[in-house]
Amino acid sequence: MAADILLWEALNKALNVEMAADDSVFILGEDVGLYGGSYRVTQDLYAKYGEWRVRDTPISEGGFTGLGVGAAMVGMRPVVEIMTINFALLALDAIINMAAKIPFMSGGQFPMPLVIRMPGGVAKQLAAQHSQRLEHTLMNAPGLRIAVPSTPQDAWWQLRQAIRSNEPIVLLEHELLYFSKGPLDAALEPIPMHRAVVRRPGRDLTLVTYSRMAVLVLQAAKRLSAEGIEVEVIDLRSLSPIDWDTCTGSIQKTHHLLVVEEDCGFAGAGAEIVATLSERCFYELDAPARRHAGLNLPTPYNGALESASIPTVSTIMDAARHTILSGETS
Amino acid sequence: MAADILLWEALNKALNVEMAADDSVFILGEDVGLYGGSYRVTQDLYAKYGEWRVRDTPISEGGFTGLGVGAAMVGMRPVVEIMTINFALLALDAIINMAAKIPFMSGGQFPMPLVIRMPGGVAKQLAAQHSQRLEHTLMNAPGLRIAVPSTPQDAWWQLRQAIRSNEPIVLLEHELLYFSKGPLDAALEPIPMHRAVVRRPGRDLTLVTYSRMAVLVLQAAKRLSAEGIEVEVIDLRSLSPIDWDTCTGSIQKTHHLLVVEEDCGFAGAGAEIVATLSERCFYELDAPARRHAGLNLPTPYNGALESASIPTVSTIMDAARHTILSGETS
Amino acid sequence: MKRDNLISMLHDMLLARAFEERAAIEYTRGNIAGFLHLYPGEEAVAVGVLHAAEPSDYIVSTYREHIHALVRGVPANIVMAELFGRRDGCSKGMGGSMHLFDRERRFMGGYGIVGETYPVATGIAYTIAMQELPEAVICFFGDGAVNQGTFHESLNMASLWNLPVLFVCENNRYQIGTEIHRHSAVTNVYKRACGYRIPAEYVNGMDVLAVYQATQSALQRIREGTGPQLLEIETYRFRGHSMSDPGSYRPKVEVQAFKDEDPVTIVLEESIPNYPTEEQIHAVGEDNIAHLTGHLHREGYIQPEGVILMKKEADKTVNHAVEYAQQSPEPGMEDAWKALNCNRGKEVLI
Amino acid sequence: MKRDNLISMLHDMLLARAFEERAAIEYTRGNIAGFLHLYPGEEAVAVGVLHAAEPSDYIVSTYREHIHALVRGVPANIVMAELFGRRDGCSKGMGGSMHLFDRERRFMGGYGIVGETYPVATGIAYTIAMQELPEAVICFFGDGAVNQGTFHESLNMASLWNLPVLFVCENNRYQIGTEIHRHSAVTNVYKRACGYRIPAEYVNGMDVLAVYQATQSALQRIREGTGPQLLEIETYRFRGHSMSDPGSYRPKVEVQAFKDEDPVTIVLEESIPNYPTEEQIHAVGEDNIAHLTGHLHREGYIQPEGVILMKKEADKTVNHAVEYAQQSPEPGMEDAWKALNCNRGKEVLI
Ligand SMILES: Cc1ncc(C[n+]2csc(CCOP(=O)(O)OP(=O)(O)O)c2C)c(N)n1
Ligand SMILES: Cc1ncc(C[n+]2csc(CCOP(=O)(O)OP(=O)(O)O)c2C)c(N)n1
Ligand SMILES: [Mg+2]
Ligand SMILES: [Mg+2]
Repeated sequence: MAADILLWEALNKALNVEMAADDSVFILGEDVGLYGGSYRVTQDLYAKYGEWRVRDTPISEGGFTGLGVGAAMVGMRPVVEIMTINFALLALDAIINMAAKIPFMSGGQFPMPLVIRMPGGVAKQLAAQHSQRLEHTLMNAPGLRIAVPSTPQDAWWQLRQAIRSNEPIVLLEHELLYFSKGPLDAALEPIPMHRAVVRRPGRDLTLVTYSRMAVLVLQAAKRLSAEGIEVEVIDLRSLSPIDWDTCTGSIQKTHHLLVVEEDCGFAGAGAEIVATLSERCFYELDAPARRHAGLNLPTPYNGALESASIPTVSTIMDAARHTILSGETS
Repeated sequence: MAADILLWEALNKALNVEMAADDSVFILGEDVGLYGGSYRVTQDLYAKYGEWRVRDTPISEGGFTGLGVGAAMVGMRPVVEIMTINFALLALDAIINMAAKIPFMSGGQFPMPLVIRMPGGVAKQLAAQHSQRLEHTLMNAPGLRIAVPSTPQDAWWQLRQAIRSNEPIVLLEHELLYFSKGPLDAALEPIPMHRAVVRRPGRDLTLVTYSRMAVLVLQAAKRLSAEGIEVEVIDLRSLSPIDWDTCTGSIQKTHHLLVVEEDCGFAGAGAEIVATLSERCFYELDAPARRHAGLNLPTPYNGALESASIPTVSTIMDAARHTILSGETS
Repeated sequence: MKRDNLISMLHDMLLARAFEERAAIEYTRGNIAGFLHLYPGEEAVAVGVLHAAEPSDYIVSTYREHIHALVRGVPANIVMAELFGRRDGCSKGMGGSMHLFDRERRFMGGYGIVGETYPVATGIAYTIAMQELPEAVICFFGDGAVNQGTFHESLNMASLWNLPVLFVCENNRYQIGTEIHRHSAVTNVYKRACGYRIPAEYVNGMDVLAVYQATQSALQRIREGTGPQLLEIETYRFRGHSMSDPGSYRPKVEVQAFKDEDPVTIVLEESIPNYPTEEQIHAVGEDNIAHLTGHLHREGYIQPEGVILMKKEADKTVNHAVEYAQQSPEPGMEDAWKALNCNRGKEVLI
Repeated sequence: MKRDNLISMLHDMLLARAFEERAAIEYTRGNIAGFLHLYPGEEAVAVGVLHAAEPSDYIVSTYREHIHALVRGVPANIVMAELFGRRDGCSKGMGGSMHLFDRERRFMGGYGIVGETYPVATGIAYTIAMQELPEAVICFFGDGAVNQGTFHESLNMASLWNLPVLFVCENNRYQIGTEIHRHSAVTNVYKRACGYRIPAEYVNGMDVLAVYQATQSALQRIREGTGPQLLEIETYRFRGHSMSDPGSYRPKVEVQAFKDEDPVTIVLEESIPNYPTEEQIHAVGEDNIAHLTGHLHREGYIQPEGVILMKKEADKTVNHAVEYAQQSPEPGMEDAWKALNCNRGKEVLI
């Protein structure tokens, strides 16, 4: 039975359920406890589970993320909240050189049931330092998993799956999605953590995307449909691993590929998606696989410029038309 | 007049010349001074220029890289040595959130004449934590430049150009290239900092690569030539920006593209190269553009496994044959 | 201290308060967006410290830096225009509230990532030391920022190389919602300098004179070659700093902001669009402006009407600033590319 | 202290010395590669500290950790096999010299990035505290590692939450080639704990008894609930720690290694394939093994022949270890993937 719920509430619920089920789950991060969490995700958990299981930390991202690594090595299931991904640059040694590598370099002795949650993306005029996206950096770290939920249902599923998994997993949560509403059926059997989902079927163009862009892309697809262009929208849900089969299956039908991402285009997540799919679907593609991505520019504070620096519904529509046309006119 | 010289000597010479020419150039890093540098690159400079211009630092990568940023803001030209790129994960906030963004977010008031040198790559059984590659991470930071010299001549040119530039520039130096020999003509007019170079002309396959892989690729190309396969070898020399025109020009001739990189394949530098060139050369390519890259695995300590985790001359030859064949058999 | 100095400090404090009050209003009107960190209650720190500095000294600040910029001499118009994201802003609309820069006034930026000010300041100080200049760098940071690794790394280097940095902790006893005894094992910030052989002192941040004097002597020691110094200046934000139970430790305005569910305005709680009334501020504790005007009254330097007049002038200045900001053009995309490419000369890249 | 304890310590110290001597030889033979950080001269630290620990305590170590692993009880065979990169190594050949792990013995790894040991140890201690167990964590690090930001961040958290960690600084006065007064503003490492309200003590690392006793009392305080403790144990590497002029501060072997131009063997200078002779070691300063045997002789606990016998046994153990390592199979690529996928259960990923 699905009731409508905000995305942050779905995450909050997921944390609550898992903490109740397993004593080894604990949360740590800045202002996650007494204060209730910057985006409310950890609300009420401090009162319920106490300070040891919902730990407010000093501003020491490298230190407390590494603390999570140590705790995971002795069987705990820490859920580290990095207040926003912008501060994760200070914790990358703990994430990449420790969490991702210890299981391997110990010869397989130490699984790493660590979850790292990070709000991120371009929000609303937070300027260059607070609009960081690190998809590509995390993707290139073998041993790490990355989930990018775009709906409350996925947030609920994927956070719970991440907590139960023994792999180190980063949950990239988009700051502008926390207050988006969607149905949550808590009883529904989850689909596999890293499987992509076709959010809308279509025959003309495969549009691969993730996180907040999935929401915009669906709006664009609806409008394009009015023009007679039927876009198949794939929400990846995971950036490591990527569910290639769902993508190639779609391209075999549409023969056109567009990747939409908020990240800077140059060496962003879309580069990997286009590179792999161009190779795998070389003989299927009727037009160049394209990326529609954020500009290669630090994010400006000015609101109009900020909006112009990332895809919008209307630029997505343009890019979709262009992708289809560039095949026809050749 | 070109004399043969080791790559580290070329870098040492470049530092010496620039320090002599400009008082605002200074070096800082761990053991760069009294000790002479881990890879000898700063040898003799401490005695010549004194401790203020060749500064030995504590093990504080985040701190001293940020110190370089501050000094660059008041007109100095710091050359920060991060002993190896593996420790750069601790300095990424200084590099990405500060050096790359300050010029932009100050509205253009503060140029950033900062050079950051980092030895890196897979060397010889240094294991997972000391075999880090961060190409993709640095590429995705707009405002940052990346040079990847593979010859003493380029090392000499590019380090000097980097020091004279007002852009923040990372020099990725491969640990196994320091003791490779090549001609250095100190009087030769440098080519532009970020221009790619065709190291060997060929008609059958465009092979794009950089850094140490350029050396292996040239060896592979020579052997393939004996088989009648003529590979055009492009050494990118720079990863940001990338000289696309040299690449597309070559593909128009060969109609085949292979990218060889040491970095993990998934979301590595090669992803951007293949994605862009697949799009730009869609109608020129007779076969899928392919990547031959490092495995998506933390680097194993064991020597045989380590070798098996990155491209070698013989696997490069296989990949080249495969790229050409996969077009023919279709 | 001379009357003129004191009056000038009061002027800056009143302007600071008026500026921030108005910024809060403009935020609710949608003219300012993003994170907006306000300074009321802490005015004596910026004013005391910066009045003691020379124009040749450098300032490195945090995301809570409007008033540092103002007191440093960046015109209110220019600061407000930046908050509005306009082309005449001191960062041309690219930086916004958290990233004010003014090269000419040696205002070396507001930094948004906690802990970045230390290495930047240390790098500028390294340059000064190398060139043997009589200048110093003033490095601001909060009590929460003390636990960032760069604090440790930078203070060690600054001391090791005897660099001319004045580290100024604005201790308002809070790291967002976490009180100091819950984020620091040692709650006297000045004591944390002991691990680096850096002289450090506690200063009452309610008293602008104390702040001024402590800064002046610290800067003098720095210019004499004593190396880095640290001041812990205890201050407060209007939100207050006394609490015990989880329910009541947050004043009303804070709770209000927190309850707002609009995804666009809520973002991080640290943005507080609602501004407390004068009564609410008074309820929180002693006001540093009241402290200074009290002193001025007692010394007979100013009459109550004088203060009212000054307040009015401050309001006028701020009104003008808002008008200026409103009339300033929006930057275009070409301005953004120009800012990014400020590094470029005529060199050919490829 | 009981004779048996002392003899057992001597045994471990002799084994340690023999093991490292042999490792150096095997390095020159090409059986070991990568960075090899040796421990001679510092044996009293590992032996004194680890003999005072309980088997239920956890150990977190650096890249210079062979002896920590050995003394903890990881068999010499298994450690040597790891240095050889073989399947029977304690990290299955995936980790090598810098990354020894042994889950069963609570040997939580050797870490190659300076400063990583602090947060790992703090995280384990957090778990212990949460579960109210009588266990402790021993966290090793060097004098150079003290200046890494994670030191600051972790010690603050450990103290704030009263976590059971014993921070053990192996102060050999050098960070590769940089002597302590050139990397730290405060050269008494124990004093740097003052910023975190952590009790700290200086210990003479030449004297294994002193190390043992200091560790024992520190661990006792931890188990009583006093929270984290720090020991600065001054020790030396064979390379010595006295110098003044740039030319002569590096002993011969070091200079030799540095002159080697082979790109494959040179890599970072920290790999020292050449091992000093016994005379060279004696020339550098007092040897901690000599210190302990002297004590044993004076107490009449052992005769010189006894020591010779023990040395021979140590050599035999090490010989066996090398044979074992040589015969251990190389891991295959499937082993590498298995190690990477140790995290995986039966869950379907896609
Ligand atoms: C590295 C980093 N972590 C977290 C944040 C989010 N954040 C912004 S302000 C703040 C609190 C800082 O407290 P303090 O240093 O005391 O300064 P104050 O805001 O009280 O002036 C936090 C946690 C950040 N900006 N940077
Ligand atoms: C973050 C980081 N920076 C630099 C290095 C290179 N490095 C390896 S050992 C070492 C010196 C460490 O000195 P210390 O902590 O005193 O330990 P010691 O080697 O003397 O035992 C350095 C700089 C590293 N491994 N990690
Ligand atoms: Mg504060
Ligand atoms: Mg040392």
